[in-house]
Amino acid sequence: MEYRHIIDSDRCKGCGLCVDVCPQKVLEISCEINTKGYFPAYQARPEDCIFCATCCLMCPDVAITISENVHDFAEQEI
Amino acid sequence: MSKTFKKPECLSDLHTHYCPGCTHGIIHRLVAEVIDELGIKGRTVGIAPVGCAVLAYNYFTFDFQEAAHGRAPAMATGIKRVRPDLIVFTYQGDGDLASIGMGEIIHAANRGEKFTTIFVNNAVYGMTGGQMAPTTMPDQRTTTSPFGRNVKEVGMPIKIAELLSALETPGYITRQSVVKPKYIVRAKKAIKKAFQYQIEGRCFSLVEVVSTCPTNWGLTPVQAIKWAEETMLPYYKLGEFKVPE
Amino acid sequence: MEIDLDGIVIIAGNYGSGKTEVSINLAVNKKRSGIDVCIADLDLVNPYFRTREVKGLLSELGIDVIVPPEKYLQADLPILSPVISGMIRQPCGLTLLDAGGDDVGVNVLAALADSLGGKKYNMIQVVNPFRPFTDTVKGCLKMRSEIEKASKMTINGIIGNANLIDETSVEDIYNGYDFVKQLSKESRLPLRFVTVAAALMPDIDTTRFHCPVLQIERQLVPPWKRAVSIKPVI
Amino acid sequence: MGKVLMKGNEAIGEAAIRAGCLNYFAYPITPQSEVAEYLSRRMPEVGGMFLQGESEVAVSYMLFGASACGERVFTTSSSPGVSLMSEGLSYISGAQCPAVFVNIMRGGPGLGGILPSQGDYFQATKGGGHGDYRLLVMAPASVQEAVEMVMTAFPLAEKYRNPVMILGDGLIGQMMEPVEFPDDLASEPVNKDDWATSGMDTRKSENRNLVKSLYLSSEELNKHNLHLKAKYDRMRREEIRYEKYNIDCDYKALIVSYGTMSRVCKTAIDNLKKEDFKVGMIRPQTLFPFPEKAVNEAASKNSCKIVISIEMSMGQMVEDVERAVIGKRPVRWYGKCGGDVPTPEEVIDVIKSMVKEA
Repeated sequence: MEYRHIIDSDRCKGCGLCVDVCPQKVLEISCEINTKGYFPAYQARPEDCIFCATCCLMCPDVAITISENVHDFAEQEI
Repeated sequence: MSKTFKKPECLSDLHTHYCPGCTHGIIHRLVAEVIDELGIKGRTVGIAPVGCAVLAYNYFTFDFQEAAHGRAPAMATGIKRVRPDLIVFTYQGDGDLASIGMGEIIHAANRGEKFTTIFVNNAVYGMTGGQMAPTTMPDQRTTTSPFGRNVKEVGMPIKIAELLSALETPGYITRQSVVKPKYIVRAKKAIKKAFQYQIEGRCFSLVEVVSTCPTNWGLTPVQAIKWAEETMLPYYKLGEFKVPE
Repeated sequence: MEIDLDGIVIIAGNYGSGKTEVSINLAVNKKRSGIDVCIADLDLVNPYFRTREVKGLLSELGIDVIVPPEKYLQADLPILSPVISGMIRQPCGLTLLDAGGDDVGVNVLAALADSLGGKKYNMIQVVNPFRPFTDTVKGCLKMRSEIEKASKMTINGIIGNANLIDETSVEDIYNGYDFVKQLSKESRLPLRFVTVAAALMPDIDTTRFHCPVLQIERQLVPPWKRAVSIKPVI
Repeated sequence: MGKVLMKGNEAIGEAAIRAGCLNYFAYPITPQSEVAEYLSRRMPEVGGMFLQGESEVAVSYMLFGASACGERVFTTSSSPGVSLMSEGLSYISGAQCPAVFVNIMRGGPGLGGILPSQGDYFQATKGGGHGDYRLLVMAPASVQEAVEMVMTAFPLAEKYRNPVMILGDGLIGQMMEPVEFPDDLASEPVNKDDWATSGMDTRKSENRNLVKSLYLSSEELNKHNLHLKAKYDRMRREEIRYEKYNIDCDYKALIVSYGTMSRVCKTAIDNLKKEDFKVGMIRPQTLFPFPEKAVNEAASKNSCKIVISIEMSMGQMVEDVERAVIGKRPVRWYGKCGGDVPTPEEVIDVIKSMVKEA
């Protein structure tokens, strides 16, 4: 099964809780500002992601999703 | 187990007004997930408090009422007494529930009203700007306890879960937290259990959730979850305090 | 027919059955026939229209009226005058205890058990079939058993007090009489008397009744009405 | 069903049931506790619901919650209790929920006393709670009228999505009068699907409903308040009720009085008539909206020298009477409170001396 880890950068408030709890240290806070004026989290090392969803669990803003349907997300990203 | 993760249906698309790292968002999501999973969206009525979660009604996609400060348990009582078929929950903070609404919550719990209360304890008044709450920790600085909570003058923080579990009326009373992923998993289970007790018409249920307020605590979100863990959790012990027989 | 009642008489009944008005008029009636009368206001539950409102008038007639101390007369407090137990221990010709309404109103009697112990008394239930909860025989019997339970005493008679105050018709009085007659039969409690408002008296054929009639000169009236003036006892 | 003899408080409770309201939350307070006592027996007989709340504050929100999910609901209290409910009244009005409140007034301020009074006129008609809200206020003068007003109150509350208050004084609650319950005043609750939080399944709707009184933007809040004002203006056009008494003669004085006080005034007017001293009366049955036009017209009669507001309060309604008369005639006040109800004789003396001075 193939999974996708997506951070909706405009939903993200850059609180960094996901960065703190990621067991693989995949995430970091970006230097680029989002439309709301926050510096969002991003996957600095996506290859290390094990899709454990710990970051999703901790995110207060439901900004992170994990999908197994690649096509759905391709559409959403447009 | 599926590894996918997405926003629950009961949560609206709106971005919340909460500060970065505020754990209200996590608790909202858990409640929404539970209502999704139980399939009760069409008969659920939520009650928003006065406090930071005053706009909670914007973030859910089912019927909602907005209460005055502390009065949510009375409104929930009103609904459940005239429409016992509805699933009703109040979402209240520590100023709302443990201070101005103490009378309402104790009597609702003692009557065994069959609704669910999600009680968010972050040891401070959020909405009004960081004043001392009944649950503020000893020596914790707030805008109305600038030298730290002086327990000799204002007493010790109130432990709501313990207080309510002292009532003889059967109920489900538990304290959970969302400051660590493993706590979040447990908190969701507790919230689900609380709603299930309600659906079965068994008892009043309350889930106290130890959470954070980085902005008013003057900490970063990550420092805040650590402060909650180190300072609050030893005092506010997690666990089930009362389970109906 | 004379009303045959003396000694300790407790007037009980449901809320608004007319206990107080009956008590006042019974007191006056007995006083007129030369019997010493004292009356105690035991109504601790009703805030308005109590015996205490007509204390002055009854005192003028030479009737002893026991009410709570003057300063508490209009208080929202359940005050039981200590004089009451004394008056029970040494009753006069007719000692009337005007109890409060329903089972709640007679609770106080249980508190007087020590004084009443071993004494002979009559506890009588006032019934107005135009009142809710006592508009059926069944309702009256239920009220009776609730009163007996709360007071720990036994009811041994009935007073028929059928009325719609100013709107009472002759027909209402006759129907009310038939009702209490039936109640008396089913409960096996004697019908002690029925009441008729003074103004209606001329239109009533009292030979229709097989019990005494107490004429009611209404005293407990709202402020825009005048009470029926009671002539002094000679 | 024929007439029954009922205490005002019992009749009020029964009237709500007959109107189709089977939900009652309350907290005991003299002189209206008989409503709760009556309904605690009666509600189980009709499959209704009675709950004694922990305080009047809580009770007002029980009403709010129940009403907000679309059910008919009412409560009764007396002055100090209504003060506590005023917070809820403000929220319920702001959230536009229908509910019926009965205030059997006792003397105040503070604990005051338990005897009849009309001291809550301002509280009822001018608001009591915070913000720009109004209650539709009806004042019965007899037990029968209390029954009819309670029964009318439910459809009115639903028509305006606003609380309706029945303002009676202690005597209305405590006295006994024969009553009849008119069948034609019974009414079914209206459909509330467009706003009530009755559960989406109940409405078979995909859209959720939200009941709230919070408006964060000033523009929205102003708009909301203008909407409320438009409702209150509509009440002023459509709901004014009053009784004229002895108004077809050339009266020297016009009395304005309501509730128990108006019955004393009627006796006074009748007695004065025997002396050929003519006095007219307007008895407001709605206190908000106040019958301004009727009072103004009655005051304008050539023969009328003076308008007297007679109240069991220290001069509250007189302010509305003055507003209505707009300086056309001198307006005076007479009143007593705390249970000391003026007698017909006192009222006669007052009228005579005020007419003489005018």
